[in-house]
Amino acid sequence: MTPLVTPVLAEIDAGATAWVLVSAALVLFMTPGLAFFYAGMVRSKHALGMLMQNFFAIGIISVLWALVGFSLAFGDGGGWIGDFSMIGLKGLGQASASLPGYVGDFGLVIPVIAFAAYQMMFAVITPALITGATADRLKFSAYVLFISVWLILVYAPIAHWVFSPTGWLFKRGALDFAGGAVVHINAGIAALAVVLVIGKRRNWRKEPMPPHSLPLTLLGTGILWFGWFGFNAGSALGANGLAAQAFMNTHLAAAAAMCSWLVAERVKGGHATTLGAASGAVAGLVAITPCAGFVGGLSPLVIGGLAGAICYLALSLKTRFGFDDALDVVGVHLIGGILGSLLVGVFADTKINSLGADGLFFGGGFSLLGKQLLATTVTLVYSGVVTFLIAKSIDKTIGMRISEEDENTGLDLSQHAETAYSFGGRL
Amino acid sequence: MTPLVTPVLAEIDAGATAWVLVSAALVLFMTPGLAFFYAGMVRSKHALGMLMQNFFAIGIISVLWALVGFSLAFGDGGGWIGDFSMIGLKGLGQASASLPGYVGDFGLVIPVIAFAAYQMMFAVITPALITGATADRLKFSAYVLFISVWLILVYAPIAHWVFSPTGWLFKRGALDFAGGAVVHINAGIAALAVVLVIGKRRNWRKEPMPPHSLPLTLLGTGILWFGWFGFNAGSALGANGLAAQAFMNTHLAAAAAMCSWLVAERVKGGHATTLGAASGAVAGLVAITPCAGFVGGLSPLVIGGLAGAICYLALSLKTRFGFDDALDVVGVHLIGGILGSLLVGVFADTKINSLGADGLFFGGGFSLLGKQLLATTVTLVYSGVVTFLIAKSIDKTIGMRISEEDENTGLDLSQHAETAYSFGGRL
Amino acid sequence: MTPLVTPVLAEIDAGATAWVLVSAALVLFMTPGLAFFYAGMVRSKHALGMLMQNFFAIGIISVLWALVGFSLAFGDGGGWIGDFSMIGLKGLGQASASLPGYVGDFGLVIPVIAFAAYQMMFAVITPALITGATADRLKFSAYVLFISVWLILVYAPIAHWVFSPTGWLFKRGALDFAGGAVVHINAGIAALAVVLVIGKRRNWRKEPMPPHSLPLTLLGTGILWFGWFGFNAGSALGANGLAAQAFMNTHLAAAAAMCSWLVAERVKGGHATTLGAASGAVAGLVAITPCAGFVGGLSPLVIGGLAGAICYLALSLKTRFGFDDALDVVGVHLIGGILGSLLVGVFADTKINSLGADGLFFGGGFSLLGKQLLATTVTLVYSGVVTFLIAKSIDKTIGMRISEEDENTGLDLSQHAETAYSFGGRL
Amino acid sequence: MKLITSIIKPFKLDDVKTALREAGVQGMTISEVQGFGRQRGHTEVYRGQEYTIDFVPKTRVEVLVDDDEVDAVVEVLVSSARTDKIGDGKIWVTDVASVVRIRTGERDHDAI
Amino acid sequence: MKLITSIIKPFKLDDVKTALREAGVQGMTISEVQGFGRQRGHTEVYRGQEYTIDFVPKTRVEVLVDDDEVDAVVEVLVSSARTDKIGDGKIWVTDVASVVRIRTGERDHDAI
Amino acid sequence: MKLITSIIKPFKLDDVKTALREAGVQGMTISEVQGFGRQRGHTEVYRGQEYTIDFVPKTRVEVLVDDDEVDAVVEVLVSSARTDKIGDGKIWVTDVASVVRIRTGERDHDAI
Ligand SMILES: Nc1ncnc2c1ncn2[C@@H]1O[C@H](COP(=O)(O)OP(=O)(O)O)[C@@H](O)[C@H]1O
Ligand SMILES: Nc1ncnc2c1ncn2[C@@H]1O[C@H](COP(=O)(O)OP(=O)(O)O)[C@@H](O)[C@H]1O
Ligand SMILES: Nc1ncnc2c1ncn2[C@@H]1O[C@H](COP(=O)(O)OP(=O)(O)O)[C@@H](O)[C@H]1O
Repeated sequence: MTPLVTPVLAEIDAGATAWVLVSAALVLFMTPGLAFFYAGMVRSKHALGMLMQNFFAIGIISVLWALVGFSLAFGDGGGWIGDFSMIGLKGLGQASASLPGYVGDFGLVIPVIAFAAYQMMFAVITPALITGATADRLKFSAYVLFISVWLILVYAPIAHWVFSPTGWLFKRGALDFAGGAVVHINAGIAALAVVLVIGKRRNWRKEPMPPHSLPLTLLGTGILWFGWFGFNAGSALGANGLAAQAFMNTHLAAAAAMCSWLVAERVKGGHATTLGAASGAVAGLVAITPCAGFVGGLSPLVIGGLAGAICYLALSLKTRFGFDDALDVVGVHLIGGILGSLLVGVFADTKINSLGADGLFFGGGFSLLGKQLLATTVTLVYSGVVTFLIAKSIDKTIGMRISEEDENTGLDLSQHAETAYSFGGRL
Repeated sequence: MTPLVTPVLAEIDAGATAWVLVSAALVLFMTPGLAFFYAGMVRSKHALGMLMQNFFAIGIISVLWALVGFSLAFGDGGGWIGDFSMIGLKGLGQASASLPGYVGDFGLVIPVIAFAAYQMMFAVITPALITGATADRLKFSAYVLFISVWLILVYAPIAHWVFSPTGWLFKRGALDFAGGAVVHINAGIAALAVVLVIGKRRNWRKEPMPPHSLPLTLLGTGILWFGWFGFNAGSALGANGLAAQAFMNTHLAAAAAMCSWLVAERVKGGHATTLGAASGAVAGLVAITPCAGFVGGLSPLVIGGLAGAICYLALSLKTRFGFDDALDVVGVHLIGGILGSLLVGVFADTKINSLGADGLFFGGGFSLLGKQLLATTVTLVYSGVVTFLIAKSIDKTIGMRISEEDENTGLDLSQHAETAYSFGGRL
Repeated sequence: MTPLVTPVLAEIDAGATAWVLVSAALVLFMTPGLAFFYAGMVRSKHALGMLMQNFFAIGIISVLWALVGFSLAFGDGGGWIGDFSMIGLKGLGQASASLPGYVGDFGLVIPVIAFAAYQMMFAVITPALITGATADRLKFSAYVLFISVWLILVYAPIAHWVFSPTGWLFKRGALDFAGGAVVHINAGIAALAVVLVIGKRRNWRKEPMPPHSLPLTLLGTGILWFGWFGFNAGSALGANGLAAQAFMNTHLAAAAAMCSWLVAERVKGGHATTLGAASGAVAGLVAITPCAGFVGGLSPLVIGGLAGAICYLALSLKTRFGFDDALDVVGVHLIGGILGSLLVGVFADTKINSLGADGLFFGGGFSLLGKQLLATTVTLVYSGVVTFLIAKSIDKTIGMRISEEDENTGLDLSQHAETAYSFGGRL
Repeated sequence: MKLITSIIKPFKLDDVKTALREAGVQGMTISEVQGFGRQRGHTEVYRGQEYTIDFVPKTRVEVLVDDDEVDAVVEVLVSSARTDKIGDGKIWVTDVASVVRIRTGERDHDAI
Repeated sequence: MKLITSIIKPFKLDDVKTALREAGVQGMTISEVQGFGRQRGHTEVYRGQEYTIDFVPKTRVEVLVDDDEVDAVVEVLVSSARTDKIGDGKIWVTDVASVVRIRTGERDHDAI
Repeated sequence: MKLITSIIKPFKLDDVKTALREAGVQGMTISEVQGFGRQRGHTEVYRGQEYTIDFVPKTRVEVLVDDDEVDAVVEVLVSSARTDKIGDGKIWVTDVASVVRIRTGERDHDAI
């Protein structure tokens, strides 16, 4: 066993630290959850490929985050990008460590290293979200190269602008509690950009591509929902009333979105499906993410209710415009993220969070809505363009996509020389 | 990122808040866990139907809880039922929020909104428990209607009586630490009532109905066990010695019950089965639920040991009396819940919890046992009768049950137009 | 509901208590995680047998731990073994409870009962680790007897020596933050000893024995990673900077090991496999376990990077020396554990943990390395020899192994009269 | 000898098995197949996209019999597998040149 | 009547089904099989250990036809299942003594 | 040509495959089946309820051969699949009218 007390800054709050550490663990757990959520939806010959893309994001992104990502996102290099002052997590272990911009109202009551670990988990899951759109056709080596570059060129800057108090969008007063813009809009538009580069799956809309294991998808849903409490309520960075409010909002939005998605399905499709329940819940979780710590009362029910129905309708975009967003990252994360980011401007309430602002329905007029619109647009344009360029250049050089024969064989055998299941009574 | 401190009442304890928020997340996670625990035991053609019933309980019950359930359960409308003072969670977001009856010894050291979220998860899983008994034959629409009405007419009142300090059974001194009566006896007798209304599965006891995936059931068991720490130890509503004691009791009872169930199996059936290990653990967790914060020492081993063996023997009730309780909700939750509620009256010890009482073996005589018997009987009668009436009226109107042909096809295709698995090398 | 405050010692820290209770729950969750990790790798006819061995370890070990194990490990009977002062957890429920040796710098700020519960989870998972090596051929009854005896004769003493401040290795200054020696070296060498007793699986290296479900193995990996934060960061026994540092170290080592394992695979085998990603992560988690609270900066990346590559190379040991360590407990836990324990002597840094020591690279010279080498050797010899004797005597009496016919049939049917899956559209 | 192959509805398997047993059939081999025919398949919906599944799960039952038992066994199969709904399936009979029991090497009649 | 059995590559099933349908075939029965032949299998690697899997996933398609349709149907099968790569599979035709439709008891030609 | 169908114990598949290969057989098709016969099934217990499973997992091995090779191949099958325990399985031989190799359109002897 071990010593239990190390010199920590006086104002470190043990309860807050416990909560943020738990939250970091919960957010880490979300990436395997996402892996199962996605993998269940692909055909079994591609299941391991999907699982691997998500699991390996934990590996490579975490290493790059510690080496340089965190410093670029949360260092103070002016509003546009961080700096190299904390590369290799330099100095964060010290009890005396502090973080640029996190002073006064924003002062941290947890160890900086805990904050860095917590943020690391966000950096991991964001590129992983993209894999849903590109399912069944990415070359593994190209994927690894892509997310590595993307972390540095796309994620880190946007995280700096929006999350860091020294970032220009943060300074402008754009509100993003837990990553509506940084995580969901960002990953959603990036997914669309990559899909435009790599094109459709072989036989898309010609042959059926049913989910190979919905129980696996529901397992992912359960883990994602569970982990999302860390994602949203953990973003309060304290164990207090705000965290509790964000927790409640997160849950209610997911529940309401599940209901509205199923109603929409029932009205349009005739059946309420389990995949619909899962998708609706995730849509609600996405939409509430930017709002979680700024809204209260029944607002989460409205936000979730809108998200479920609107994201369901957004599914048809891909068929209308003919891009093969395999597992609907655009329909759920992009649309849901935009919706949530804008609704902050409508439902934000300073009675819930004095450091936030009042939205349209809470006497704040259009000012906040404008800022949200700005943050949304900036994220869409920057992430969309830069991601497209990254994907295009990788495609032109080593190629982003596997051969048609490998696509027939499946990612599992062609990329990883493995088979997901062998149930056979054979042996 | 975001502001971290909101004005909170002075006496809010960050450690307690962190623990209760984590516990709420853990209890939420139990419902997917229950879904897998049950779904693994049904045939694959019914697996999604089972998963859906459990997942959708999270959706619909959470919404209803926020709208009216919480207020009915924890408002102060006198001993019999709460009131409408907190519908739509009115005012709970305020730092100044307080809850009727939670004063003095029972004063909350966590934000009221955290308490409301925590209790919401109990309201979600309780009706979900019923789905084990009614497996493979419920019409989805009827199910949704049923649990919605049931939450209001059955769960909310009983939660008020037993959990709320203003409830009449609470005032009488009946002890239920985390829901032996409110959750397990309640759901167990309700399950029996519904089964009596809807009748047996087609070919019950004629054709074999083996579990389609025991690994899925064991996954559910693992999640349930993990989440149950939030369920029981979280009910201490603080991060203190009582929470730690409840944590230890919960684990030891589950472990002891697993052992005694397997011994009973070995003696009677010849084999110690994995499903038996899972079932025994759950039986122990059920039985310790009402006792968790009132007993200590080796009492949990005795309570768990009894629960494992007795619940195993109780399995034969359904064949003896010929009701098709498909996944043994009666044998495990009803019998286990009754056992635990009564054993509080035997093993409760004020040295463990000064606000509890002393049981038969700890110098308290029969007085507490009498109160426990009262709470048990009241719950059995009220829930049994009202649930039967609800189920009967739904059955008479829209019908609770699917057609025989749909039963042959399975819930998955007939209710949700989906198939759980498609492993085929086909594509 | 329930009283929330019980009389607790003044210095109990609610944040620390919350964190340790969560950590205990996380470590409990690791054993099901391990069950899935292993079960996915065996053929489906042996899957339940593997799951059962792991789940039942929770049952039997927890009971024995409460009855006598904890007292033997953490009582004060001199440096060699604890005593019987706390059998049946005697007196631990009292707020006044204290633990021998946990004073001054090592004073507990959490309830002793919480510490006992937390340690219980370590005692559970350690023998469970062995089941990976002995897969597909252990008789269930013999297994139960084996781990029961092993807990008392092997685990309890070693835990006392290394973890308890009154233990002789602890007093000598050997450092083991979360169980490199007590858990991983111990289980790893024990696994080898048992394998030498029971021999190879029928047709080992003659017929293919591919994993039956890698998604199940990846589920286990995700749960293990998630739970390991409780395992390592929880060992700080407080919610403070040290816990945060241990958390960060744990994650980075796992990530780095995943990367280096895959690179090694790619170089040697040509393919980066999902099983490799999972195995690499676990190897890194194993290696960082003893170091987690003593190292900082980029050390975890180096430790993890070494672990991934070295453990991958160590896989070939079993073929070289011809012992059938079915799921590579030796390659991953024994080698990874030794590596980590020795690297404490290289990377430990008193700037990270003032109560630790400085390693070779941090100005401490060879002194700490020597102590680590001692603890490693002692664990190898004691556990190896005693485990061999236990296994041998059980084998000579009731027999450790199932018949060849049962091996053909599989553990599931022969030991537990169950089948893991029945997907058939049959019914 | 003859091989009688029949394609039946999966949930009728237990009835068929029992009937064959009572009719004195000593053994049979079954396997899972999927059928396409007059009986239409079903529609599945995933995220609003409809898939028509043409193939219906069926069970194949194969029975080796002596020539003189063919008609009797076919009769049993028809009556026990019948539900009078579309998709009840087919039975076909093919000639078998020889049969061997692996365990004993017995041939033809003795091997059945 | 004849039974035409063919072993094809799984991903060609949809093409084959469509082609047979257009050729007026009313029904068929398919099942999953594994094939061994000139087309080599593949290698899988688990923890550095290589397994050579000799068997390749294939789909069996069985069609009962009247004698006069045999050549036409075989033609359709060949053209629709063909990829000109090793492993395209085999077709074999066996004689069928009689066919019965379970639902109606109809026999032979009418039963197909 | 002839089609030799055999039902064997799953764990003997590797031996059978190797033996056939050595005997010069170029290809085969296998599938999972369940058998009912003299070899009794087993009992499973779930929550104290016993289920008797009559069907035993088996593997079907199908080999197309020229007429003159039939006896040799049957011999190989018998010897390699045999364990002398009940349930070793059956082998039956049926006549094949014609065989086609999809890839080339080759027929009969050349197609095997
Ligand atoms: N021509 C055929 N060749 C092979 N199998 C057939 C053929 N026609 C039907 N079948 C099999 O018989 C099953 C039932 O046939 P179907 O036409 O659906 O109903 P019915 O048996 O009542 O005519 C099909 O699912 C298929 O498996
Ligand atoms: N002699 C045989 N008996 C039974 N099935 C065979 C035989 N030879 C080949 N097959 C089946 O045909 C499939 C394709 O044969 P293969 O030799 O691989 O390629 P091709 O069809 O191009 O000759 C095999 O996978 C196997 O299922
Ligand atoms: N009459 C039959 N028709 C079709 N398959 C049969 C028949 N009899 C046996 N079989 C198959 O052969 C397998 C072995 O037969 P069984 O009677 O159990 O042992 P043995 O082969 O030693 O006589 C059975 O599991 C079944 O698959």
